[in-house]
Amino acid sequence: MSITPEREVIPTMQLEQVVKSIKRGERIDGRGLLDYRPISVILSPIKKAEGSALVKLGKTQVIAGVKLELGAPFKDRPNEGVLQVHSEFVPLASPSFEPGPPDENAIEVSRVIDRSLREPRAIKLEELVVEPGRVAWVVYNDIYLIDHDGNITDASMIASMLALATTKMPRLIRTESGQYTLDSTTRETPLPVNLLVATVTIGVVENTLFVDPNLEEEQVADALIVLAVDERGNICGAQKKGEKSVSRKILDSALDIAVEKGLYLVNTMRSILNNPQSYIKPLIEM
Amino acid sequence: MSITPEREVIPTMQLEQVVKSIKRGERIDGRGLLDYRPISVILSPIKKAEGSALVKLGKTQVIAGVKLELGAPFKDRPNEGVLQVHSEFVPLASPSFEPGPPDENAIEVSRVIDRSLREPRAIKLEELVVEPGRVAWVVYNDIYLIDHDGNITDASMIASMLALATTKMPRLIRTESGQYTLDSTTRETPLPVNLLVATVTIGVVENTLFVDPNLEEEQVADALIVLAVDERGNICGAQKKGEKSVSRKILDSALDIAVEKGLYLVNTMRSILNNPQSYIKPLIEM
Amino acid sequence: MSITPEREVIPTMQLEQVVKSIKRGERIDGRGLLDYRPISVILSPIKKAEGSALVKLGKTQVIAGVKLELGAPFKDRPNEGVLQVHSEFVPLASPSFEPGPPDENAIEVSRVIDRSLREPRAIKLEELVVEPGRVAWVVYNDIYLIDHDGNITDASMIASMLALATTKMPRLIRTESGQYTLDSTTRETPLPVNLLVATVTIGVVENTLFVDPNLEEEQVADALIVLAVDERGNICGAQKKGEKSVSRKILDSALDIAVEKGLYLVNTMRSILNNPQSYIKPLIEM
Amino acid sequence: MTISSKPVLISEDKKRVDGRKPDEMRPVRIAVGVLKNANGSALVEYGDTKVLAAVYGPREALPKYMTSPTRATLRVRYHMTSFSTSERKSPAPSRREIELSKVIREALEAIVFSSLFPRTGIDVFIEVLQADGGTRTAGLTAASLALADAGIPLKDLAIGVAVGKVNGVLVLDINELEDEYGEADMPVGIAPNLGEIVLFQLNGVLTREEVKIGLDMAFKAAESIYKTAKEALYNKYIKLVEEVKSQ
Amino acid sequence: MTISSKPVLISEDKKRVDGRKPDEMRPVRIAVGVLKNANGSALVEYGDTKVLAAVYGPREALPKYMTSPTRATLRVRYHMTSFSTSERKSPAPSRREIELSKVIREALEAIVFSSLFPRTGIDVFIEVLQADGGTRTAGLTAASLALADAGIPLKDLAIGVAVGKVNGVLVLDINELEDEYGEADMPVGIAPNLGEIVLFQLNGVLTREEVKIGLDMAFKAAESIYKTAKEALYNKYIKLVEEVKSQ
Amino acid sequence: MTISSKPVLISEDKKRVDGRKPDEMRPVRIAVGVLKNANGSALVEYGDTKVLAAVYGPREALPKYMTSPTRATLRVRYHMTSFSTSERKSPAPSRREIELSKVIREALEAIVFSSLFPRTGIDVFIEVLQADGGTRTAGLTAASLALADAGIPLKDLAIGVAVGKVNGVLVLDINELEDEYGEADMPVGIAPNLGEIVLFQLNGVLTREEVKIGLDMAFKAAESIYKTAKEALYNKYIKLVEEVKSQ
Repeated sequence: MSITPEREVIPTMQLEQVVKSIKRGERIDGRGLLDYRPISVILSPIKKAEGSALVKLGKTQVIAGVKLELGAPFKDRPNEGVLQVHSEFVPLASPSFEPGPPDENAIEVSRVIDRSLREPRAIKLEELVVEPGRVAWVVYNDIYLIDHDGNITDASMIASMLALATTKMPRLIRTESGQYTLDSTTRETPLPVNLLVATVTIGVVENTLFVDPNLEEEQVADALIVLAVDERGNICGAQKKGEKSVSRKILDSALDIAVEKGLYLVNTMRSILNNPQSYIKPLIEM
Repeated sequence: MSITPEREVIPTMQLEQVVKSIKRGERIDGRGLLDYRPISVILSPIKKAEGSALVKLGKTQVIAGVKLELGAPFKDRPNEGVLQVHSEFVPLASPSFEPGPPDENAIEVSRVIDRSLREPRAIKLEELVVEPGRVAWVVYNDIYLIDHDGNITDASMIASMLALATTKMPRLIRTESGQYTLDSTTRETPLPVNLLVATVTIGVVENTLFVDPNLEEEQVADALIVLAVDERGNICGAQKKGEKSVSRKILDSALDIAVEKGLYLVNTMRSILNNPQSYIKPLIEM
Repeated sequence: MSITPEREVIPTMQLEQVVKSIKRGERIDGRGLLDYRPISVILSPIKKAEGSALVKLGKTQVIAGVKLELGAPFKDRPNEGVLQVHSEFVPLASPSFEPGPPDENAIEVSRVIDRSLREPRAIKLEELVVEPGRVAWVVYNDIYLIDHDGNITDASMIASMLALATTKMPRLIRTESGQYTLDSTTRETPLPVNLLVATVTIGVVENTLFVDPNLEEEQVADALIVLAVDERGNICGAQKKGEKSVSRKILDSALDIAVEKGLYLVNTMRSILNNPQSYIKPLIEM
Repeated sequence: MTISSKPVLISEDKKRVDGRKPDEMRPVRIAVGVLKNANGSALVEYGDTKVLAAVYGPREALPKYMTSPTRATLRVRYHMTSFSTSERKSPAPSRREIELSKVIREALEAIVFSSLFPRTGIDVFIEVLQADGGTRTAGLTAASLALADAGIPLKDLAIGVAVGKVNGVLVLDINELEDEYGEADMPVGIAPNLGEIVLFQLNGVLTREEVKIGLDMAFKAAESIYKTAKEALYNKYIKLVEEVKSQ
Repeated sequence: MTISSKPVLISEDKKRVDGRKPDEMRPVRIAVGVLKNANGSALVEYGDTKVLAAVYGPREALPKYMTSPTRATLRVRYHMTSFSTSERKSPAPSRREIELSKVIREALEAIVFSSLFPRTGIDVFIEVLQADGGTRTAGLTAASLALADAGIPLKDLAIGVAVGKVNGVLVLDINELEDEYGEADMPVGIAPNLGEIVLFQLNGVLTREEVKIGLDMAFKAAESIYKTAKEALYNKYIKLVEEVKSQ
Repeated sequence: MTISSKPVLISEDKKRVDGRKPDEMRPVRIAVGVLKNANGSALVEYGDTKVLAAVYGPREALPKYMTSPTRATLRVRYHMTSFSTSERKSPAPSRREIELSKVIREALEAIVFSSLFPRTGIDVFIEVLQADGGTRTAGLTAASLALADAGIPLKDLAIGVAVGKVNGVLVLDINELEDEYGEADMPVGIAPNLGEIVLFQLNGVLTREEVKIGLDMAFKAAESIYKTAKEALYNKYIKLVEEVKSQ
């Protein structure tokens, strides 16, 4: 059951300031309407995972980890590996999060990311079957939000995409009795990735559109439009969020913005992946 | 844990009226003490289910759906198919229902119906084994109450019985490797039914007995006696409900009433099943 | 999540009395600091279990039951049987217990007992594998606290140890098709036990140490130190409990006390096990 | 579990699997006041079926549930210990336990003067220590005795007893084997002084007449269990008096 | 389940698997006021997709959740009956159902004048009786009609309709087979009078232009469903008037 | 997982699997104030074990749990991320996590001046990012630093360190391999200035003397970790001062 959430109580003066800034086209943190916050990345911070990435989008921090296991393929997809996306909004990330199983917001984020990866076939799942109908690779993409300053979806998508694209698969061993196991100490071939995908979250305040809302901007937005864009510029996922409607005109503009900013994010990821060594660094700099 | 329920708050005047009516032998809706409300039926409203029935007993509405799957027989019943009865009191059926897993009332209804079907062997479970101890048909009888105006049990039992008796089994396919699957697009042989069973719910107000209580009558009843009767007139299930005791004399009378009204309900079902085409009609009449 | 528990409200006067008694070295129930309460035992009260024991430690009552099943060994222990320890604080045992799954206190007790049995290899798990990696005995040691008057851990450990040491295994049957079943009507060889283990729970009030705290003493204790001791006098488990710290000196003293009292408890158990017939008696004496 | 073929439940000389006559109870043993913490408690054995019940209250109800301004709220839990059954039972409440908790609660509602204690809660916790048929009926007996032991005013005790049908014969107080292979199990809860029925279920097929004969058997047996129950209450009372005297 | 190879979804003469043209809806049938207890209710069928919605409220909110001093709190549950799908669905809410409950709630927030009923709760319960594609869109339509039937002031109805892409062709109101084997499913919720979008999702890959064309198709279809919906409301009103007259 | 035979944990020249001497810690790295939202936070690494802790509070406690009129209520959650372990861990809390949350909470109760903040809640959330042995001890260190970072008055920091026994040798700060194949793991939580023990567990078999020697090792190591911890707190303070100056 979905219940109208209680509003965070923010002094109205401050809220008004946020709205005014957006309408003026100059946001409270100084950005233009179509500017993303700075993106900072650490690749492979979790060596126990087959792939991982820590992404800071402004002050929002997300860690994505990829674990690989062997399992059964889905019944209706006997010739494919399995992709599982989970998002956890752990209570250390925000004063408004409580311990417990994922709520509707965390489930929505993970399902939007799941679809945006699955539909454009970002991962070559067809290469991840071991024995059709019986054994396949299971790709767990687990997303932990650790600091929430708005736009969880885009940060989670970047972290997921980078973690997946840097995942190295362990060696698959076939025993004499025909069973399969993984040698989890090894990291061999890369996980087969078809293409890169980004989500672009667009806030709407009256008739003004802006990308990458921070926490305060999310709180004043009439609606958020999340659009997933693949590296070919196609729309490969969409989710309108928020309690107000949007006009047809707004949605058309959002589609145009999404393609532009989606390709910007894809390029940002591409340049990181072309030079991964620069992004492998300790979590704690002494 | 079972907790004394909070009472619905009904104006006392109205409650007294209901009690007086019963004692006078003429009920608030004009029925006699041993009259059932009108029963209206739509057979097979849910084509995706192997069997289904919508039953209106007065204003109480119940849909039962039967789904067939393959599974393992119970360990202690290696030579039988599996019958599973579930009842859901979804919140759209009553202002007093909350979303969530079935509560004690829903569980009680499904268990009473389960026993009343199982004990007289209403379904020939012994014909539903595919490979003893390994593969059997699993018969899910799922009951959704959609409008609650009293006497859920009897309405659910009629809907279940009609859904089961009109269930058509899909074709069973044995693959070369000895596995079994179902071709769910087919509907072939009828589910083997031994006999028809009805439950008769009898309300007790002081020393007056009456059948098929509506919602208000349930609220004033001292106790409810549910008796299952098979088409041979045997008692094949019983459950006393409610917070007051009943005398030996009352229970003896209830047994006599149950046999009479049980056969009435069985005959009603029989006549529907003898002429099923008249009961297959759209949910929405335009 | 662990939450600071609400304190039981006990009149302060009474609490002070308990503290004073301990400091004086003469406890409210007349015991010396290093005296256990009387231990009374009924062996095998539950014939349906392969082993069982009811233990009264003062007024604290615990029943442990041992059930044996066949199952799969743990993946990383293919050559061993499986030991499962569960502790239930059912609400009939104390006004402060609520129905529901085990809380952190019940889980802590079962995990302390589990480790204290597992680490010194009290049960010869290596003799409980049937087919390495595939089939093994599963030993369920289920502990039901039925009356709580303090020191649940030690009472539970004695009951568990006695139940395990008197467990008789049913006959294992290998069918022609290579499957295994148990003939649960039989009780044949004893469960292989290596050695006896006791836990010793030591209360700390300021600088005074005392063993076997009753309920009131637990409520005033700064900390409880639980030490498991095997029959060789080794420390095979430890758990500091409570919201205050303990000094190094206190902990050293506790270790010395634990070895002495642990061997006392082991000897008590040994003498019961040497003469089991005297402890097999009805639960209700008429 | 090995699958055995159906055993002979009634021998040629009309004896049951455990040697009893059809209308014979298993040995009934009852002890009252067996727990320190509970306000009232009872341990009831019908043969190898052993059930413990404890009562807390009337007490201030926890904020988790509502109280009524006109009566005490009963909370009843029927629960089986994991070692009570042949196959280990998961400690999580099963659908069967949820149903039986309700059925036993409603039986107890009929005997407790709950209007005497408005805004309070009375909690009844039943733990089946060993299950050999008739756990709900022994549990009901134990629960009503625990209520009596807690000093809660009752209209009557509630005595549980099951009647079964095995190999075509109506029998009293069926055990697990008779339950598993028999044709019917009819648990009845009786308030013997009031002559009223507080619990009534049927799992199986009986004719209308068999139900009535079975009820006669249950009423008769309830009288005898009631005697044992009163003795147990009396014994505890005597013990208390002696304790007071000896102080 | 037998694995079939991908079927031909668009025939050579541009017909779909069920014979429809690309921009053709399945038959839409709507009935309002079908339940006694609910304050408002509606049954909506898009072809073989059948969805029932009920509304309770504005009513005093249960203590379990917070109310707001400035508005009504909406609680929305989208739920599938266990027999609605090809493979039996577990009755426990799936992650999909949790997401769709949120998406439909947000769509309804946009049309309900919730500020008129501070401190109350408005509950919307949707049960999918049979699922053949488009359950969330039919569910949205049913929910907004149930709200209207309950007399709750609305800015507009919310009409749901899905546009899909199958064998490279954009099609209206896809059924399950088209959803399973097609390239995209784009559910849209439209407030036809306001000309606004209240629900928008995309599951699949489309070009930017295809999205825009698909939206055009959805807006056009919403107009036609809206007409059917208004007729259903009118029919119930007429019936009520007749009932009043006949009394 | 492939089953390997037990590895040699102590080489002939007394070196451990990772080259350390028996009484040598892995590299300890600590950063404080790493999160924006939390009132206090710390990231602690013992070798490849990486643990993040955040503190919220003292804050108004949620209605879900009781507060005390005399003290702050501590809520502590120790949780492992699903990718922190060799085999993926289910995100649902395990029995082990429930126990460790309690053990760490009790350790923190001993150092927090909770009576200064009656009727409030102090929440401590620990996420294990990578587990290579010693997660509860690193977690305790991180939690006490996050409390300090949140400005909550403490009697002392709580420093966690585990002593193990491998191949018969007592060793400091065991890693996962040593834990899995060693004879004992003894996690200790120490308040270095008070000289007190706030956490103490033993998983394994040791003689009474070995426990005492192990405690000596733990106390010594705690001193050294304490130094690193204080530096991390100081570094953050310096940074803050610089930030203020530069404004």
